Amino acid sequence: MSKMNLLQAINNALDIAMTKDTNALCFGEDVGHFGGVFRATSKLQEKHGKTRCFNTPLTEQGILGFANGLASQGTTAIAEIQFADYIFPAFDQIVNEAAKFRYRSGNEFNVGGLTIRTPYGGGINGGLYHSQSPEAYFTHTPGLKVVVPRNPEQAKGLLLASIRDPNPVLFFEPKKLYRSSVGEVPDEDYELPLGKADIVREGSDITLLAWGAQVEAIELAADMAAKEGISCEVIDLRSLLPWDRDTVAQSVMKTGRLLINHEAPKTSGFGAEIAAAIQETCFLYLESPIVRVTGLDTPFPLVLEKEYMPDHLKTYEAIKASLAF
Amino acid sequence: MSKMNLLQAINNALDIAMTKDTNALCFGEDVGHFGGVFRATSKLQEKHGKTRCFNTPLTEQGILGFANGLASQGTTAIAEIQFADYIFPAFDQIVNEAAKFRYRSGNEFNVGGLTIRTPYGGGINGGLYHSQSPEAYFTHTPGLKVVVPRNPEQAKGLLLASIRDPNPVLFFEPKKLYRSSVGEVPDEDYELPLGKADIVREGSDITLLAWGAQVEAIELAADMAAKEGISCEVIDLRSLLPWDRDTVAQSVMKTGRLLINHEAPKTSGFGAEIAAAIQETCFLYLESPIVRVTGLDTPFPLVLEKEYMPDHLKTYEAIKASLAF
Amino acid sequence: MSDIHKTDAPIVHRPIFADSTSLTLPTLRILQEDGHLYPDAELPDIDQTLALKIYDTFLFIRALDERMLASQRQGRISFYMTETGEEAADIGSTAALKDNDMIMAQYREQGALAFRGFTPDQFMNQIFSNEKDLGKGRQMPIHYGSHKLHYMTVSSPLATQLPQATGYAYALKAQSKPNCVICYFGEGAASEGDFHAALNMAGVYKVPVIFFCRNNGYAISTPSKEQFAGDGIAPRGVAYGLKTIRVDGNDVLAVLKATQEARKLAVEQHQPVLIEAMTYRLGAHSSSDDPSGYRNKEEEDVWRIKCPVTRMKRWLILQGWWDEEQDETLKQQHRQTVVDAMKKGEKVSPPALDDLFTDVYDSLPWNLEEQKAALEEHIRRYPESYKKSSWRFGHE
Amino acid sequence: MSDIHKTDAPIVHRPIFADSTSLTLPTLRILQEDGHLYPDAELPDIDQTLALKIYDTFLFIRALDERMLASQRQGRISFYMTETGEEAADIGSTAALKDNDMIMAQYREQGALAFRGFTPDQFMNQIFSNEKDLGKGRQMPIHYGSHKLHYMTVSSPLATQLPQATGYAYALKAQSKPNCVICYFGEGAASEGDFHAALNMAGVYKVPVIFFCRNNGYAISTPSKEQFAGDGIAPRGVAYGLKTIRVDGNDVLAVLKATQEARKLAVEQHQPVLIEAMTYRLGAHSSSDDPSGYRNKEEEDVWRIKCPVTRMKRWLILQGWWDEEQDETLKQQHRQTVVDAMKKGEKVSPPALDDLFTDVYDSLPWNLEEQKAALEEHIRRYPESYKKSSWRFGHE
Ligand SMILES: Cc1ncc(C[n+]2csc(CCOP(=O)(O)OP(=O)(O)O)c2C)c(N)n1
Ligand SMILES: Cc1ncc(C[n+]2csc(CCOP(=O)(O)OP(=O)(O)O)c2C)c(N)n1
Ligand SMILES: [Mg+2]
Ligand SMILES: [Mg+2]
Repeated sequence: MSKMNLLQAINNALDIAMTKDTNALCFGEDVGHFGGVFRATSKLQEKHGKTRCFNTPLTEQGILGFANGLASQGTTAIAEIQFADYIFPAFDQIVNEAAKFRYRSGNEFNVGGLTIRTPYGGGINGGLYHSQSPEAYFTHTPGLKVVVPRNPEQAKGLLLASIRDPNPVLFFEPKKLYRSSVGEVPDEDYELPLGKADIVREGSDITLLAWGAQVEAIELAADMAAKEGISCEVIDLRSLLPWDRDTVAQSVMKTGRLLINHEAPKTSGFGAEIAAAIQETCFLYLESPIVRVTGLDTPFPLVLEKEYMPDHLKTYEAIKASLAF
Repeated sequence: MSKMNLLQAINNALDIAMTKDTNALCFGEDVGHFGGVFRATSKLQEKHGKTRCFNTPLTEQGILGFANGLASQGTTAIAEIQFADYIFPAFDQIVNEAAKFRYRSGNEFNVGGLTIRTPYGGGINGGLYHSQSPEAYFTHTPGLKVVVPRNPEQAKGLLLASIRDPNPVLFFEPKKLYRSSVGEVPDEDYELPLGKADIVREGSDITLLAWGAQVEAIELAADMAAKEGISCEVIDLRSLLPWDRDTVAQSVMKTGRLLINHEAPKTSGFGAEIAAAIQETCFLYLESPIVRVTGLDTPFPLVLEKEYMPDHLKTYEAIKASLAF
Repeated sequence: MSDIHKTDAPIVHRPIFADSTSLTLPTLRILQEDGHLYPDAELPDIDQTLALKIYDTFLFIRALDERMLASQRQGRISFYMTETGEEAADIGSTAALKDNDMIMAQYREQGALAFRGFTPDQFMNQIFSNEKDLGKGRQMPIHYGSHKLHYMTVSSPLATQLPQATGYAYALKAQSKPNCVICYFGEGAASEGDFHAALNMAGVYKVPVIFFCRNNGYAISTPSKEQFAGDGIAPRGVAYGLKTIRVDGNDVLAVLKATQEARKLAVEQHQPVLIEAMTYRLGAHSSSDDPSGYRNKEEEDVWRIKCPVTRMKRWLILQGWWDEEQDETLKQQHRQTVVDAMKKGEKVSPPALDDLFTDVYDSLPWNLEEQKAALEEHIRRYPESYKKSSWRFGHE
Repeated sequence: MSDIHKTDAPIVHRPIFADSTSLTLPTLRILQEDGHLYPDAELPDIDQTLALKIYDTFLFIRALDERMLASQRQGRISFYMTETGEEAADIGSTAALKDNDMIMAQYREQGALAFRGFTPDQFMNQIFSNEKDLGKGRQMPIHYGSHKLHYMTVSSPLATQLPQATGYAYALKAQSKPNCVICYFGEGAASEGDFHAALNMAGVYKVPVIFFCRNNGYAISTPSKEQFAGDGIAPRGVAYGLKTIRVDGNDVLAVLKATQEARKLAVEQHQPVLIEAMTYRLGAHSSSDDPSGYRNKEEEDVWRIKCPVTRMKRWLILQGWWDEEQDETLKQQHRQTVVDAMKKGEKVSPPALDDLFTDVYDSLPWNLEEQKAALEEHIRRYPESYKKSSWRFGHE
């Protein structure tokens, strides 16, 4: 066990992955010598050589096209997109190519060795283009896996599992937590399962569901609610595609209530899918409408970021409203 | 009134828009002299000149970047993407640029004059890349409007409204209906409202909701159900962003049941947003879970397209299941 | 570290604007229309066996394309694309490669695949989307692929294979494989952003890739002069720091020679190469297209007489390696092969329902398991409405 | 109709591969380091008024950049980017334009905006994201924009403004406006697919646009030799059929001259132009960056002595238009202006809550109306937690 922040845990996972799999490459804008603008790939070039950890030219569509090519050859390709806001030029290579590579070829070829890491979310005064949470776009794309860790220990285990999963995986890193989230992380190589939610706290009155940095917000809200005698079950979804409907449904059958929290805008955010699926699965168990506490249906703002965010206070109020329904 | 197919109605709308607004331009791959691979822009170059209706080089990101530039100058820009499956290279110019242009500039600049037309959906033996229905991706993007017409008369009125709406609009054309959907279309210039659903048929037992080519499927299913004495209210959503929640909610409050049908894969399709919102708005009115009859969570197939599609039979079965709940 | 020398490059004190006339890239041609070599031409490495294999592939592809286009018109298949007029480009270049060099094609390079040994049956299985199709009947006709033959499955979105080729080649170099990638694309596809990323990255990483542009004058209805303003595609290679050559795409010996040299540069020196082959799409863009809407017959006729197949045949005859009689026999033979294979392929069953769900992931997640179960149940209820899949249920 | 002549272009019979050495593009330089003109240099159109306006802008920008970087270190603003070392590039080129020519910038071209007349207060309102910011406090510092000054609001995603510039210029030409667009971008951004689309389309449509590349050696930590392999960005212009020129980006007269000529080509002949200005980013990429992690001081020093501001000052003094005393006074004056404006801007209130919701669309759809109402209610409940917006509710 070592104390690590989220960045160090990610760096450590990458280092382990590259050490054990000499076929693993790590690349993106500024990830080489410099170690990435957030330093997630710090020292990897020094340790594993310039051929295995390197800068790319400034082209996200190129990075993902290149990565697909590498992966189709059998290479373990770990691509970084500097900010999730800049993943859109690569959208075609991700949703039309990576996601459909195996299917369209009848499994003659696949890009299962591909992992895309990218920092997402608010919290750094980033405004429209350094704050977005675009995970929902990818959840509408069969063939992809989507993973979001909430802390260093989770990040290491989930990233190692993502890199080794035989399908293309998008790994969204909550950049707000890069340095602020610190915790004990096992030193050894370990994996946490993809597609499995994590029950962070058990409770009986309402289920609170989030992923990434927002797990903190629902935990805080759960604390506030506890003072009012409300018992919240807190779940970190961890994988968004495929997602762990069973765990969520079981929890909702127990509590009778569900609140989903995400940073992305409300309309067609991933909360919509969860609500749609759970109202179907748990129809007779629901005591109040499934509620979504989310970012606003606006671009991500700068000055009024606090107002935009689905914070613990908004969550707490929504919990009370749900209980009072 | 003239009898027109869907293509003719679109061509007619474009012609009227370009005639009345000499600042309107129409462009895309092969749209010039040739009139587009589906011939939607047939004769427009002849009538309005090469400067106003023209071919672009083969680059969707370029087409949309170029279109954004035109619109930011005040020009009415009508861009065609040859198939909706090929809109993804332009994703960045649409979701990061067009959608955020007005907001990020504090309304110093806007691209409200932009309309993106693109044929979508199955029905032409197109397989993975000539059949997709990517509308849901765009519904997660504040700043855009998303419109889908179901027949020639609707197409003309909605397209004219889209072109003239002071916001960027994505106009998805059900290519399966291009020639097969024929109907009486007013000859004059008229607009149908954006953001308003259309109640195609009134009923009392269940609300069926779809858009574009799938309206046909739910109508057929409603016919089948009628024979069993089930009265279906059929709604064409028409606009997906912003969508007409009130009309849908009012219908569901009346019928107590909702079925949503769309071609796109189920997970995070736009049906999810509707289900999430309606279970919240109509919680106490719902007599059975909101059900989604949709495409499968796979890429769009070729040979087994019929099996993939959310056709009238699957819809009919789902109606019966909902009533029997 | 940085490129700081640039402002110390040649200096001028008056503004001179360069333009497309500032760089002239000649076209390599070895074989004359009449089948004679240019006297001073430098020949590719070719013997009778290779020459006849290439020519055999030419004739097979002509037979295949003609027959399949006719089948499309008869409604037996939904879609087809011919490569008529461009056979020297893809077949001549693939003939310069090792069998385990990777081919990443656009869609009009069935000749390269045939050269590699894809059988007539395999072609038919794909075209008829039957259960023997390597692609499991999921993509439209002509989207071939074969792992065994190192031919990447074709993908409809244009130019996406270009940066993939750079990546694949990077992996070959990283693993010290003595191989390269050849990546085919049209002059239309070269307008996509992926083209730019691919060639630029290949230049930076110095990977063993040959970008092979078939400049056939059209992208569907769009003539190349509405596609770009410069002198074609080749000058871009110079700009990206690639080794670049332009060839007469209808001259199989020029194509072969250029690609043989390119392969050496790519594999031995890790110099990425751009080849621009000047050719012409003699047929329609696809079976859905009608070129009379955008070009005239005279133009087509100019190119029809530049037929690469005839040009090669003349050379073969002059070499004493071939005669008209053999030619007629072989053509007849290929026509028969194609018809036989077609009749066979047409009768093979469509893929099973399972194949609707497999290969989305390496295994089925819960949502696909559920959807599959529900679909099976539904089909059992309405077997008449899903005839492609329901007949199998009876036999279980 | 098609480009059928190509195979009849110069023909060779032996394979010769072209590469980046096949095209040499010299660099235009007019002013020597010591402030003297090259004897045979062709001068731009410049008089004392213009020269002093340019130089004044140089000094203003230096003062602004220095002070704002310091403010960022003091924690008064969250982010800043300087253009130190590159002033001649953007200011010199904008000086060649008409005031109503459109500027589409990347982000390191505040000089162009200052030249156009953006006031110190306007700069501060944007940097401090206050309610007087034309952008309504929505974007990070340095994302300026002004409709009145024909300066398109800066967007963070790189290179997106390039095809937009082509579109904007198309509209100018279609409407017979006697104007052009200048589009600034870095050599890093030139790797994006949008660059390719933009220049290619501009070539095809022959629109009045000047693509102005600031090749400053780095894209954050990535040196240009890891960005591209050819001879910089300029050769690409040749490939796209654009009029192309390379200039010493630290020589304001060369930049001015090249851009004046470019404007003529663009506006009078509808010839799109690419200008590559060779320069160097003397400062960090941004206030979040530390260049010591990827380059050494010696390299920076080489460029520090090539300072474009000093070079111009020497020329001005030799012209008899300027002296050191005036220089000191003006510097002092700009520093004061900046400090005053800063103190003022910093005190202006943040934008009101309404501005969180306006401008997503031309008017608020129901979902935003609902979200706004809910948010207002929530803030009233927790005024202490949303201090930037809640104070206004009390005053209603
Ligand atoms: C991204 C994308 N956009 C558009 C299309 C539709 N399309 C298919 S082929 C084609 C023309 C391609 O022309 P070119 O690259 O010159 O190849 P050629 O057909 O001449 O061999 C177009 C526009 C596509 N397949 N992919
Ligand atoms: C699409 C996109 N990808 C990545 C980034 C992050 N980013 C911001 S500036 C920059 C480097 C740009 O370098 P260059 O174009 O050379 O301009 P310079 O900073 O040197 O002026 C990067 C990678 C971005 N803003 N947009
Ligand atoms: Mg072509
Ligand atoms: Mg730079």
